[in-house]
Amino acid sequence: MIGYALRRLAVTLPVLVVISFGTFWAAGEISSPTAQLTLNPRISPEAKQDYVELLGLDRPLHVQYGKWLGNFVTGDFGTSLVRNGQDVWPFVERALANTLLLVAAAVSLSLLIGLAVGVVSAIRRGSLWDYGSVTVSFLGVSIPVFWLGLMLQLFFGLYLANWLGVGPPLLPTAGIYSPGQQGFDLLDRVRHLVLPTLALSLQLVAVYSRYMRASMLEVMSADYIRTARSKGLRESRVVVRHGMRSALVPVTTQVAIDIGQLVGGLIVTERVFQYPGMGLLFLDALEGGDYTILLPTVMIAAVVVFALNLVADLLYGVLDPRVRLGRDRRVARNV
Amino acid sequence: MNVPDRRIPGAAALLSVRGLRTEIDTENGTVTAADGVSLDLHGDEVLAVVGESGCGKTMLALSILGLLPRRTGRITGGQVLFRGEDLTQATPARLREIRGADIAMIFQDALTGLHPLQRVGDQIVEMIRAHEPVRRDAARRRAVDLLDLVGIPDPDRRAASFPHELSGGMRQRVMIAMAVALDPAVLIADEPTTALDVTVQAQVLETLARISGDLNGSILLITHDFGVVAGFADRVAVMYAGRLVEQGPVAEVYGRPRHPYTAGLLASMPRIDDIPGRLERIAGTPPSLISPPPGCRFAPRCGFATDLCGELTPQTRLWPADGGVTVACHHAERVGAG
Amino acid sequence: GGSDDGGSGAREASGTIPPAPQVTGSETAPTPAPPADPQSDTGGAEGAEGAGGELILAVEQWPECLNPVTSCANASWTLWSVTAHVLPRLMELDLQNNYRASPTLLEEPTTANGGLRVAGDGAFTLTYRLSPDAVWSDGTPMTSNDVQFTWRARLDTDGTLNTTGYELITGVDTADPKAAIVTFSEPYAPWRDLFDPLLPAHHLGPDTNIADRWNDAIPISGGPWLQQSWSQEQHVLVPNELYWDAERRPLVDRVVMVPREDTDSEVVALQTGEVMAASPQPFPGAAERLGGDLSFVSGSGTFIEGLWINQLAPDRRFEITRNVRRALAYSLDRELIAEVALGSVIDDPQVLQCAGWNPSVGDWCADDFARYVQDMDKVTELLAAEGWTRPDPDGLWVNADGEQLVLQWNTVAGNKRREDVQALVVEMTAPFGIGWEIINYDPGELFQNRLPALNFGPVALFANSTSPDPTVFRLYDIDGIPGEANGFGGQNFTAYASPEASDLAAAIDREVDAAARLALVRRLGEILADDVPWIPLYVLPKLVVWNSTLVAGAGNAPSSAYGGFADMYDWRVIG
Amino acid sequence: MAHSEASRPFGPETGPLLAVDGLVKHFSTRRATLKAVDGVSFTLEEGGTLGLVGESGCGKSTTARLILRLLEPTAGSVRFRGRELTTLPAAEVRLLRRRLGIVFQDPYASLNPRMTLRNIVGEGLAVWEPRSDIDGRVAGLLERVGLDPAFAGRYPHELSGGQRQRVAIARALAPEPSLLICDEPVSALDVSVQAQILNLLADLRRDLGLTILFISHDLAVVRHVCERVAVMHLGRIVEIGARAQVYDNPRHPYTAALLSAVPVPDPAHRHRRSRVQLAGEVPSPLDPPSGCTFRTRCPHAAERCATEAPELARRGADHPVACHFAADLPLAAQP
Amino acid sequence: MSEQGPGPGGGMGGEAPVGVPDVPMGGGETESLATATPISPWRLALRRFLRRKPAVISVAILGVIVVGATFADQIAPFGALEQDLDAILHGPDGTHLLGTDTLGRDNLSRILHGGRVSLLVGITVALIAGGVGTLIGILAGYYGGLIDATLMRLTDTLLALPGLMVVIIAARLLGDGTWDVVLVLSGIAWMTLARIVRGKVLTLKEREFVEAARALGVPARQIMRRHLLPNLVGEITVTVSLTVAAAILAESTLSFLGLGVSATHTATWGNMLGGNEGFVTTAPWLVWGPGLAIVITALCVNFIGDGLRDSLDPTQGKL
Ligand SMILES: Nc1ncnc2c1ncn2[C@@H]1O[C@H](COP(=O)(O)OP(=O)(O)OP(=O)(O)O)[C@@H](O)[C@H]1O
Ligand SMILES: Nc1ncnc2c1ncn2[C@@H]1O[C@H](COP(=O)(O)OP(=O)(O)OP(=O)(O)O)[C@@H](O)[C@H]1O
Ligand SMILES: [Mg+2]
Ligand SMILES: [Mg+2]
Repeated sequence: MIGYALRRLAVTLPVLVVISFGTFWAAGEISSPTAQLTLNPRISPEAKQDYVELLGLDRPLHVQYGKWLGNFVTGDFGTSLVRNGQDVWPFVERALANTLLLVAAAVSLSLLIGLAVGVVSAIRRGSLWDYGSVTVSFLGVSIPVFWLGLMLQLFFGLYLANWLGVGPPLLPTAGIYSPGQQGFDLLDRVRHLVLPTLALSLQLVAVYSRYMRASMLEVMSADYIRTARSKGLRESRVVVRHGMRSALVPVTTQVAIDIGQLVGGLIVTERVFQYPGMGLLFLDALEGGDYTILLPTVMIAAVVVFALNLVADLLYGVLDPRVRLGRDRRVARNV
Repeated sequence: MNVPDRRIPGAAALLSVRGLRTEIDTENGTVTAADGVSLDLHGDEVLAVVGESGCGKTMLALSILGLLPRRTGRITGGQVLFRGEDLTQATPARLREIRGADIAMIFQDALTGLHPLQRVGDQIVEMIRAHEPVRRDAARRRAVDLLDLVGIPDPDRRAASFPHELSGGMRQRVMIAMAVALDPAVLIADEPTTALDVTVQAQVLETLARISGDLNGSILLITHDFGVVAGFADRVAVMYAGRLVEQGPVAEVYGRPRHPYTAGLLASMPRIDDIPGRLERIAGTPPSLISPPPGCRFAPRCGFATDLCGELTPQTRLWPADGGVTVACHHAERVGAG
Repeated sequence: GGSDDGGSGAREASGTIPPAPQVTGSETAPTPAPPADPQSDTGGAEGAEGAGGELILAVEQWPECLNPVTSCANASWTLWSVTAHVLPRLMELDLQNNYRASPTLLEEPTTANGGLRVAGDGAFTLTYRLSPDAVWSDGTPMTSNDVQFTWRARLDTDGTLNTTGYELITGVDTADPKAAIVTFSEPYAPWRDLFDPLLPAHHLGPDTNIADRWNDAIPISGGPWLQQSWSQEQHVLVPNELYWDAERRPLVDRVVMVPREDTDSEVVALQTGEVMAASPQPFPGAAERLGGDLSFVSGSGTFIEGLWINQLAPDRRFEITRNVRRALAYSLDRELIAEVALGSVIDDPQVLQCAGWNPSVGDWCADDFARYVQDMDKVTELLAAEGWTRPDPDGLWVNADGEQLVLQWNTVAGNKRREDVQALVVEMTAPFGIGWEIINYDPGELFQNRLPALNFGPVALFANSTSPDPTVFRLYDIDGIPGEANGFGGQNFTAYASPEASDLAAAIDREVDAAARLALVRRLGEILADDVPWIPLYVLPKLVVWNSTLVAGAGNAPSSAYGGFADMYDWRVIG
Repeated sequence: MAHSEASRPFGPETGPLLAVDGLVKHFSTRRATLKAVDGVSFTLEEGGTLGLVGESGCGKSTTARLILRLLEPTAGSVRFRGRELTTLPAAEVRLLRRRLGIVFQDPYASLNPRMTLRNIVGEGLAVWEPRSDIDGRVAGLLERVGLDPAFAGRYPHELSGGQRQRVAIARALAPEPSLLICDEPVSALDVSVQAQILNLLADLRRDLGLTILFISHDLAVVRHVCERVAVMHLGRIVEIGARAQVYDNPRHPYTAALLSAVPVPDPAHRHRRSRVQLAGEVPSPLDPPSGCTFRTRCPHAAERCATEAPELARRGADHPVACHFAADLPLAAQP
Repeated sequence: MSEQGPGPGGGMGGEAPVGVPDVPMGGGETESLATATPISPWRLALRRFLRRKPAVISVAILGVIVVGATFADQIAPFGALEQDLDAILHGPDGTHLLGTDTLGRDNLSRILHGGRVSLLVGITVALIAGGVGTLIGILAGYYGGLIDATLMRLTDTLLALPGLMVVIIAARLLGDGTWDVVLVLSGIAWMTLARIVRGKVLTLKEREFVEAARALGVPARQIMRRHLLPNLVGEITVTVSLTVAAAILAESTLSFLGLGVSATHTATWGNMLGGNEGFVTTAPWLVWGPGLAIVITALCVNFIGDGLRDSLDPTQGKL
């Protein structure tokens, strides 16, 4: 298993290098830390030139990249171009922590709801509940996340408070803790997580419940379920121990694989809710032309996605003893 | 053959299916998988149900245990009497009690029939503990004993295997072990050896025969292999397109088939012990169970068919004279004479 | 998203460094509430020490870093949310953006009081007399050492952004701690912009390279507020107990600023009361969206927006002659453009009629461009004179080479206001036979790659920052036309090559006499209006929005170069 | 349906039609090498029928695929009309296939569900004779295999298993092959239909003079169809001979066991037949026993069997057996 | 075929002990066919599809939307760019059924015209992605080996990239034209299909009918075209249809981030919603109009995709 993981890693590393170079190049193409100096008539071209030299932006692309890469592989995330030479890592670290928290909250909530909804839909296939959940889940994947986010902000921030009589908004609509908050306050932090989590979750619930429903339907029509029933087992045991257990295997790995898709919703959600995570940092860095921040955000996202794909692969082998590693898991599942 | 009176239809039987009608909804319409099927399984006998693929054998077995596909399958008529109790009317809880403990089932394909993610020992343990309040380790010891009983070498270690780690024959033995774990009165074996190679099939059948002898249960053996029937069953029921066409002691039926279908089948089989020559054949293919032909369902393929066959469904009737053969054919006398 | 209005606008040309822009709000702001007088207010029973409470403000663009000398200082919001409140300056702009001495100075250096002298050899000397009360928040008095240190820090710091003016300084005499005598090698007219902010030599020194200082905290204050904490999530200011100017003693106990970099989130936060006030860039539908408890005033901002015409555009299919530029100007209804762009923010949006000066500051701006109103005859006359014809009376102009009068037009992609203006202009100029090819770029591409290489347009719509001082030299400097010669380093993005304008613009910066300077500026204005290197449209307003159930005393500084929160010390929290 | 002799590109017509010699196919997986076919040799005379019997996984289908070059052999030679096929260049492989027809086991998987019978049967014609009267010839072929030519416009899903298998046969016959390989053509069919197909094959052979390589695991069927029979076990042929020799006088213990295991549909046999009950499990092809691969289940195994793999030795004129003790074993003629 | 009369199965009358009459086989078996006319798999699929109410209703609704968008020029009361500066941000009334926007443009007309672009973007992206994905999937699956390894490595890599990040960066690199957006979105949309197709091809090529075709000497290209492709239609159609919805949503997200199609010349649902989402309280028609258009379209497409999945490929239970 470790050998397999290492092999995968060996293939992945060059890919990461390519990605990082691509991003590096793109960052330079897209915008530059000096972009905002250009239009200011008070800033002389010479000052700008000095600044460019200071940042090393005048050197050939591969030299700049080499320098960055050298630092990066030694674990040194370097210093920020735009943030006046401050260390990059603290920014990334904080954003990453925030994002992981949000993702964890959203994914676990969505799994909880999504799997339950999926199971019930599957065993009551064709019922009103099933149709309802199908419709809601399609709705979930049909609403643009940013619009949903805005609606949530207005509903929980404004309308609900208005209907319930004037008062403080029911839930904070942005940020990660209340202005002026000093130190750590769990409740406050949680309250700030609610809306972004909801915005992110609707889609995930929809997707997960569909996965689970499909997987469960497939499993529940399997012969071994009939065997379980023929053993005189209670239906709940048949559904949970025999049905869900198997149905979870492909779902689990699919969830891990899907994390890459989550990034999209994450960027938008963080933007809407001003949630200081990797998505917001990414957008900021992109606008500021700060590749020193942009690169770690993209790289970490890529690494996380790669890692989760690997985990999904390994997990599949662990969860399903039939699968031998080295065989193409996804193909196996598509069969 | 040693208890002739009990073979008479209507005599008190261990398991008695009366006029069973089973329907399954499919994409293309409703399949009547069993249409007025009646059969009796007596204590301590092996009754084989034979018939071609799709004629409704499995559905018949599932109907007995109330295991029809949940949304699409249903029993629309008839009774399933187990020790006089109508299982079609039984509560789900009662059915659960009976399943496994009184009537156990072995399925055709042991690879898909066993849970792929559960160790085989645990699957047997689960069976035991679903019906008896025994401790896990006690149940496990029994599971190992059962695996030993069905001839699995090194049962202790094998109990911890996953189904995919076992060969086809071993998997089917595990199925058997699981089915006989609680010493059921009736064992329904749905084509237990079809997926196996001949040599393995012989081994598994051997095991099944040995165990059924040990356990004093009755076996309802479902198969499409006349050879297996001949070697294993006491009585045989021949099914065609959802109906029983002929039923009786194996020797009687094989020796003098009264239904043209039975006769045709027997004649069309290449035999290992026969001189090769031209095979007899039954023309055409079995009818669709969604819209079966009126009257006798075999009529369109039948050489004896008359206009009557296409109009009137033949009643199942007791063959006069001989012991316990019933047949559903307007022209049974002609066939039987031929 | 709506935030792009704020985002890209601010990104593309953030406020000038210390001596920022200038505009007076009086023209555009709906009569501001009278300056809050703590004494006369019910909540102000305890006088200047304030009614207490906590102000929560939204900041539209969170500063990347705080260093007041390096590029960090280039971002408007660094000034508006941090440095303007915590650091002292010598000269300053009042809320209407007129220069005056700050509380740090006893008086403005003038010729009359001997503070401003031009010697016969051209040397120029300023004597700043510091207030004896002026003191840093650690108790250290402000001295001429601080002035000298600030000068050196400006020049010596790695990555220093704006050395303009400081380069001309030959020395600072610190013999008298309370009088800093600054000597320039030549007259420097925009001297009032200098020494804003003033840096604490005792705190930062002796190393005058302060590149890696104060990036994420300014632990000392010389202004009304002291920074308690600053992070990526929030910024907390508390009153500076040692601030000596009683007028500017804060009334509240604390100010918390939080980032709301998305306009929609900002508006929602205002509506829900999560933040009490904000100073957003104008956004579409602002008036409609800021109803209810939200009050707002608008004032002239520091950005002037217009159509910049690149005479050397690589994609041009014909010469962008003066006639073409004028014809274009005559085809536009700039009143309507201003109305569409800003109508939802300002009651009566004013068209900008001069090229480069903010009409609300001083007398620099004359109505030179007022002549450009929609006029079909003029368009016809100008174009016909250069051989353009209009074969189809409803169609486009065509020149002798058969080229149609279609202009490529770039602006910042995704900016709704500008895209609205484009859509409007496309319809507006159609009857005049002028067509457009619209290609929009994201800010980085447009401002970093295309503008400096003159690889845009011929027409581009964007905003340029102005300063209260009429310095426009770089925009019209002939040698500043980006090209091989200067390594594409100039800022004359319109490639406007008028020696006369170029010389005039340079002379303006050297003329310290106000009247003489005004004459030069007016002359330059006329020339620019004749040549139309760009077509000014309007001054981008700035808003101050506050929740009137939560905050009182706000809204008096919508135009301030120090941001809408400049007068925060006068704000009170209700309830 | 006369064969057009002129279009035969393959060699002189001396010797056997098909001669397979030392054919080997190894499948390499990550963990082990699977010797699917391990030295198979046999010859097939023009017009003859050879049955290849053996249990599942013993390499029957692989052998068939190797002959057709659907798989590349690891070693060995296949001669068709004296012409070596294993070294044939890729372009000529297609030409070869015209001479060899194949019918597969699963009539449900072997017909493209999206094609009409006309296209399925006509494809082989269209490839080789694009300008011929395809519709007419398809009709003829359908009739030949006992289907109403009106079926030509139909799709496979409208046919029963037996009818599909007829279509598969028609398709194989379309390019007028001289050798027809039938890979378990009736194992998926019901008894009543199976007879139809077997009779059809017999007719075709008689009428067209086809040579047939008939693969099956059903000894009864093979006995019915084939004049010569080869018994395979784990990639090797263990016994080969004329029908009567193999069935009535099996010399290999495995053949004997196979024969005795076949159930006979005659209750009278029940107590008459003596069964050679095999002990133990079928060995894994991934890890076959040393020496004689059958020894682990063989009632007659001796020490020698573990060390020495028996060669397929000629015993008598035409009945080679791969067993050390073939001459000595007291194998009862079955049944 | 020289033989006449009863088929090859004939000539056995005398041998039949049970008196099976010598029915010519073809004739005898024709009876067992349920219908007189052949039913193609497509017809079957259509029949199954028509039984799925939500999908059929969705087709009807989508049909209306597509017709509305296609004939926007004829149907819409105003042009998409036609401004009425006296009616800026007017609510719905008799002239402007769905109100007007910040330039006094008729919201309804813009929704109709915008639908054309949005649907075009959605469909084009889906088609491009479908084409590329199918091609790569088939090649990789059919040829296997090095081709497979290379193509799938590429696919995996792109699939493992954080999607929207790449889209944002790419959108920044390219312009803001409709085709730029199409290009950007197509670039990341094809991998899922490629994987699905490859997976299916791997199983298909083991299916005996493919092997049979090879055994007949059918060239590889023809095998891919005639044997593989038709059997992939189910997966392709479903995935492609879902991609339409995803692309329309992605287009709106890009607009929200200021990276979508330029709103100056071209109205799309995305830039109508993405540029106006702030008006939700003050000019709700500007938000709900395009918003609902997006949601309803995506919803319909999803339902249709679901229906297609069930009807084209009843065995494929996966999402
Ligand atoms: N789950 C199901 N849903 C719908 N129809 C079914 C289902 N299972 C079986 N059928 C149909 O019911 C009929 C009887 O099927 P059944 O499985 O009982 O046949 P069988 O005799 O057991 O055949 P086999 O020998 O192939 O196992 C067939 O026509 C079949 O098509
Ligand atoms: N493409 C392949 N890759 C790896 N192993 C294979 C491949 N094809 C066949 N095998 C293995 O080779 C062995 C022989 O397979 P083959 O299909 O020839 O057996 P068979 O005798 O035809 O069996 P059956 O009766 O089940 O059809 C089996 O163990 C099989 O798993
Ligand atoms: Mg069955
Ligand atoms: Mg095979």
